[in-house]
Amino acid sequence: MDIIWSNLPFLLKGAYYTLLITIVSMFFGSIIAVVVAIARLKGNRSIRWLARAYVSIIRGTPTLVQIIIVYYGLADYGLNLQPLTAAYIALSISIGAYLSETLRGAIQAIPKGQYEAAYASGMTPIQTMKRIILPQAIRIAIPPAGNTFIGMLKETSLVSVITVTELLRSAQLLIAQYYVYMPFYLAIAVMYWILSTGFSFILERIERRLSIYE
Amino acid sequence: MDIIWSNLPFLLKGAYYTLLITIVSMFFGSIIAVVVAIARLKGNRSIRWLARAYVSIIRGTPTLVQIIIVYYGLADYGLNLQPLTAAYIALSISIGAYLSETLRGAIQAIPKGQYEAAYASGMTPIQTMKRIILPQAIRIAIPPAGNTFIGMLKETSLVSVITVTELLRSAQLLIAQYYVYMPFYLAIAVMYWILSTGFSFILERIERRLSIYE
Amino acid sequence: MNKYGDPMIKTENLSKSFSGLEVLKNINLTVETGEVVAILGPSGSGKSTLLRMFNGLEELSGGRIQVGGISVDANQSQRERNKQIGKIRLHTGMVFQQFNLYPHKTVLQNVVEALLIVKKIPREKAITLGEKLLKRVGLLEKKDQYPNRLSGGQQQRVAIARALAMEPDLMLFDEPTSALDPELVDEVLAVIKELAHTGMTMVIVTHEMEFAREVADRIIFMADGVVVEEGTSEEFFSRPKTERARKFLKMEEVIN
Amino acid sequence: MNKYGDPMIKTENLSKSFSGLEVLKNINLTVETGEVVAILGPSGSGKSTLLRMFNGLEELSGGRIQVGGISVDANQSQRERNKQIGKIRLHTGMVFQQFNLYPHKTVLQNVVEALLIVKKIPREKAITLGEKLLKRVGLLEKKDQYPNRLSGGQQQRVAIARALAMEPDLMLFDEPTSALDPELVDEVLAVIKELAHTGMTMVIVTHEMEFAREVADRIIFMADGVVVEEGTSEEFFSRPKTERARKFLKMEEVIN
Amino acid sequence: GAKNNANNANKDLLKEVKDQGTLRVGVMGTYQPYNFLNDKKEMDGFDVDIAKEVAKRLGVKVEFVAQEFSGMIAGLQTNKFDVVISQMTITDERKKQLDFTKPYITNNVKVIVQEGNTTIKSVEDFKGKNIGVGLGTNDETYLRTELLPKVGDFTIKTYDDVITSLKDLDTGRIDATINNMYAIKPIVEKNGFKIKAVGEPVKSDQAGIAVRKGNEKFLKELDRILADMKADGTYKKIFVKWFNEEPAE
Ligand SMILES: Nc1ncnc2c1ncn2[C@@H]1O[C@H](COP(=O)(O)OP(=O)(O)OP(=O)(O)O)[C@@H](O)[C@H]1O
Ligand SMILES: Nc1ncnc2c1ncn2[C@@H]1O[C@H](COP(=O)(O)OP(=O)(O)OP(=O)(O)O)[C@@H](O)[C@H]1O
Ligand SMILES: [Mg+2]
Ligand SMILES: [Mg+2]
Repeated sequence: MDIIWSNLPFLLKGAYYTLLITIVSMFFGSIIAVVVAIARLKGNRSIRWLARAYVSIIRGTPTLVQIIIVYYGLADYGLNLQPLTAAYIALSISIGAYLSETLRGAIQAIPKGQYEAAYASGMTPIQTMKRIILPQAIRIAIPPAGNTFIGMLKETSLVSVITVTELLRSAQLLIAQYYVYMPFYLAIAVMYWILSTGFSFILERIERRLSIYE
Repeated sequence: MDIIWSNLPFLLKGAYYTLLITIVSMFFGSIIAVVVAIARLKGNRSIRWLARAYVSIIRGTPTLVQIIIVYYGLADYGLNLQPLTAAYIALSISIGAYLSETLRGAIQAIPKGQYEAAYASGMTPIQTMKRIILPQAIRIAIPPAGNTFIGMLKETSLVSVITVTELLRSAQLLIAQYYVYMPFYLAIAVMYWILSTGFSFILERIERRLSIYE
Repeated sequence: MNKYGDPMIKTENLSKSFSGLEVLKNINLTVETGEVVAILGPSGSGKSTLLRMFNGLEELSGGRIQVGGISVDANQSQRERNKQIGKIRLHTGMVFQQFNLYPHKTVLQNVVEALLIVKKIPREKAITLGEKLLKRVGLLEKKDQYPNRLSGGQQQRVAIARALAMEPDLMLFDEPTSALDPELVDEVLAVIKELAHTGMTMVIVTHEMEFAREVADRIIFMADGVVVEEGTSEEFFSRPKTERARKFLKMEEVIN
Repeated sequence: MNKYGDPMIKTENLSKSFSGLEVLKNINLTVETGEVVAILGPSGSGKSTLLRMFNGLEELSGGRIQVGGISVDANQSQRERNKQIGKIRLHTGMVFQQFNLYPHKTVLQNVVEALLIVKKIPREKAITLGEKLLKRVGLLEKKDQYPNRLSGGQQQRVAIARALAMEPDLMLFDEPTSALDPELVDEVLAVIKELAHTGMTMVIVTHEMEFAREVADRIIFMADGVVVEEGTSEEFFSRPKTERARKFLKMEEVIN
Repeated sequence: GAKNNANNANKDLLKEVKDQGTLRVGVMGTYQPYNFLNDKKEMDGFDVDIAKEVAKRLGVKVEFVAQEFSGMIAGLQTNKFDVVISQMTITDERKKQLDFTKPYITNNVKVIVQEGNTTIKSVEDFKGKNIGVGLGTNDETYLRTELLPKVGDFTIKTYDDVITSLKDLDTGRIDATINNMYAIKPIVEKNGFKIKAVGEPVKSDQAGIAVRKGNEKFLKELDRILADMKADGTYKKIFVKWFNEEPAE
């Protein structure tokens, strides 16, 4: 236990990066998801195809490889991103693909009558989407999105490959130094669990808030 | 390109392990998911609590740590598992937690009237669950489960930490040999993508098959 | 004793509350074997709740109920009650307002499912019986369809066949036609009328006054969780005894 | 020219197919300004489809339609048609069988939504108007409730208030009462009758014969995608001209 | 960890290995020229040749377990393999958990910078810079626990492999790295990185064969074998084969 306490600040710094990266990528990923989900459902043929390809490629390839391509691959073309920036970009793109599928399902679950009522009252397709469909779809999408967000929390550990010392990497560094692994792995397991539980809790609050009309 | 072709058999062997581990864990994970989902919905208070704790802990902590605990941690108690066995166990437990949530949502989506019709005809709760509710719930759960399965395909890469040379690890070994990384990372990205697309395709077929009644 | 033999249903001080709200208050009634009873009353009066208590789909909060000689009361242990309810369900069939067909099974599978797994009848025998029943409700040619391909009236007739398959002594109907388009209603009413002629005991919750008048031997009129008035169909419709029933009948007239 | 001024709706050889199936065939009809028209006919005859074409919820397959002087025809480009339909919708209100209220908005928000974002009326003015309309349909005290807390009849009245909020010249109703329990029906019918007295042009698809007879100036009777008979309400119900209409009226009688 | 060591104390690992007839060796497999997969997809390299020779002299076969460095200690302690021969540097901290043989190689660690860099000449110039280092290596521990307090704040970036750290140095995302000269030579040649080593060695790391604690007899036997190899010239042959130079005395 002692080595955990004495190294706690080091681990907490790792946890800080884990949280920071998760939140930033969640934010941008959600924006991407809305755009892509609508593109897939309402776009013209080539836009739909593009959105499909994006989802298929991103979901189909490991996030680790995506991170490496953004960080090292783009460097070959002169785009020298900072590690954190590269992490935000790669993970936003990744989360965007997963969330867009969730959101697409939710949008499709909204009855046709909702569109018809809005159109009949003179709203344009864009107004209808923004004011009537999306608010209801987001409500439906929250529980499955929770799975995605919590998964993302742990996928951030992949960014250690581009030198970001997040929570898992901090543990690995300490293990290499002290040559004992269980206490450190258990310690970060607890920290991840606290973060996940915190996330779930917040998501449930939001869900309940958005459910007042049910 | 040449170094990819000449090393293809090696990469394919890695892909074989990736696929093997994914399929085995999917299988056992699905069984766990059914049991846990029903336990959470229909169990008595302490069973429900247990199922909740399982889901919360497994979803809340990194799969990597779970793998390490199964492989190294259990060894401390004299249970010396083979790497593949440990991989199957750890990943089945992990996938079981995620899938059980998906399935729970699906079971809750089945209208109360389906239970009532079955009970009214004299079926026991177990018969009702098995013959009436689950078949419908599984149909509903397939699209979100697809996300989980495809995610799992890539999470198998974590088992390289316990000496299983799956796809990602094969690439890393080749990178260490040839001192170039991009071609290998791109090659495995393509292979993962083919595997994911294959999975999605099969899942869609199953979904369509189960949807004949709609 | 009466002309029908032992009563099929008998309730004693039956009551039911939903989290504090008392929706059935001291119900005492009897349904004789072979009788066709219609339960009428305004929305929210407790008709569905009462019907659902006859086969244990709602737990009772107080009193006693006896169906086909098997009794359930509020003083039994949960376990004991469940056992009794299980027995009651074996000889009671129910037809729901929303049909509640199993969407993943074909029409024939819907009908034979309980035969196979509750009664454990051999598959072939079950199928023969199932087809006979589908023929009776005029849907034999639809036997391999899935329910969602059928019209509402057809679905409701399948639901009736499904309930009949278990050869129940008692059939319960909860507004069997109110989810139907007007033009599908008479398909279903015709089947129920035919059943009435076979001497089966039936309890029907309905809003179709004409139909109740025609098919029911006796009317039970409920309001606010109590039985306000009971009587033969003839009596009730031509000479309602209570003010409440008169008001109800007048209102219904305006709507139809 | 006629006593009403320019017609509100005029169709010329209007036709509609769903992937090959022709459900409307060469419809030619006129609805005058201020007239109340009921469309009757058996299930599947194309009533809803026709109604939905009046405000562009269904694309036309052939022919021409003119609503309030704005015309849409099959020869226009998609773009041009959409522009015209957009204009038609600005002065047409529709009330759906399934209400289609926005569940995430309160009753008042449902009513004022389109005022705010389509007509871009200032919030305060919109709220004043919305409250006035809710009062008119007797639901002012429910203004801050969410729709799922309301009974079916209440929801339908909110849907009417929502359609009225845009101050339409034409109101379209698709079976406005058939999703309602019998006891909720008259709430809604009362509101529609009141509207009829104000001289608003209305087209109503309905199965309520009594109501159609009472409220409609004229009846359009459809079967199999064509208008079989047209006439004043009085004529149609007492002296139907066609065999088909006589059969239809008789059948309805049996059911009700 | 600790409980496990106690269990093993009363077993004779030497006898166990001989009974099994195989020596199970943990190696990273991603560290050319020390240990890596060759064209035939077999483990190869300096460490691997040493291990093969040790096994031969023990009279047993050799089996290599490719283990990521982050799981190396866990693998050894939980008996997934018998020894680690994978450039594991002997440190006091590690000696608390493991036993090491006498060193079988000494590596010089130097500061490496971009070719045009003139500001960094030694570790003393690291203050305020971004410094790259391999994950799990004791170089990282050295930078963080020894150098950082001495020369003042600099940022440590950890890499999973040597290539990516040199790549980042080449692109300028880090200012310097410290690394084992033997390890980087082939990578620099292959990728054409424009980088150079500067100054005197930062430190000399000695790697030994790592064994679970409590196996004195086994450890002694390994020490004896290593001494024999050095004495009869086998060691020198292996060294020259991989590094093209004679081992320093
Ligand atoms: N599960 C429940 N929880 C709480 N209250 C309930 C529940 N089921 C029914 N109720 C209430 O019990 C009362 C009686 O309901 P019931 O469904 O028996 O009425 P009903 O006579 O069948 O009405 P309707 O003609 O509208 O079907 C109503 O006030 C209803 O709101
Ligand atoms: N979206 C659609 N795709 C294919 N066929 C359709 C579609 N909508 C309606 N139809 C068909 O068009 C015909 C007319 O349908 P419509 O809904 O207009 O009938 P209706 O007269 O309103 O009947 P009801 O009284 O049952 O509402 C029916 O045969 C129906 O199956
Ligand atoms: Mg009811
Ligand atoms: Mg219709």
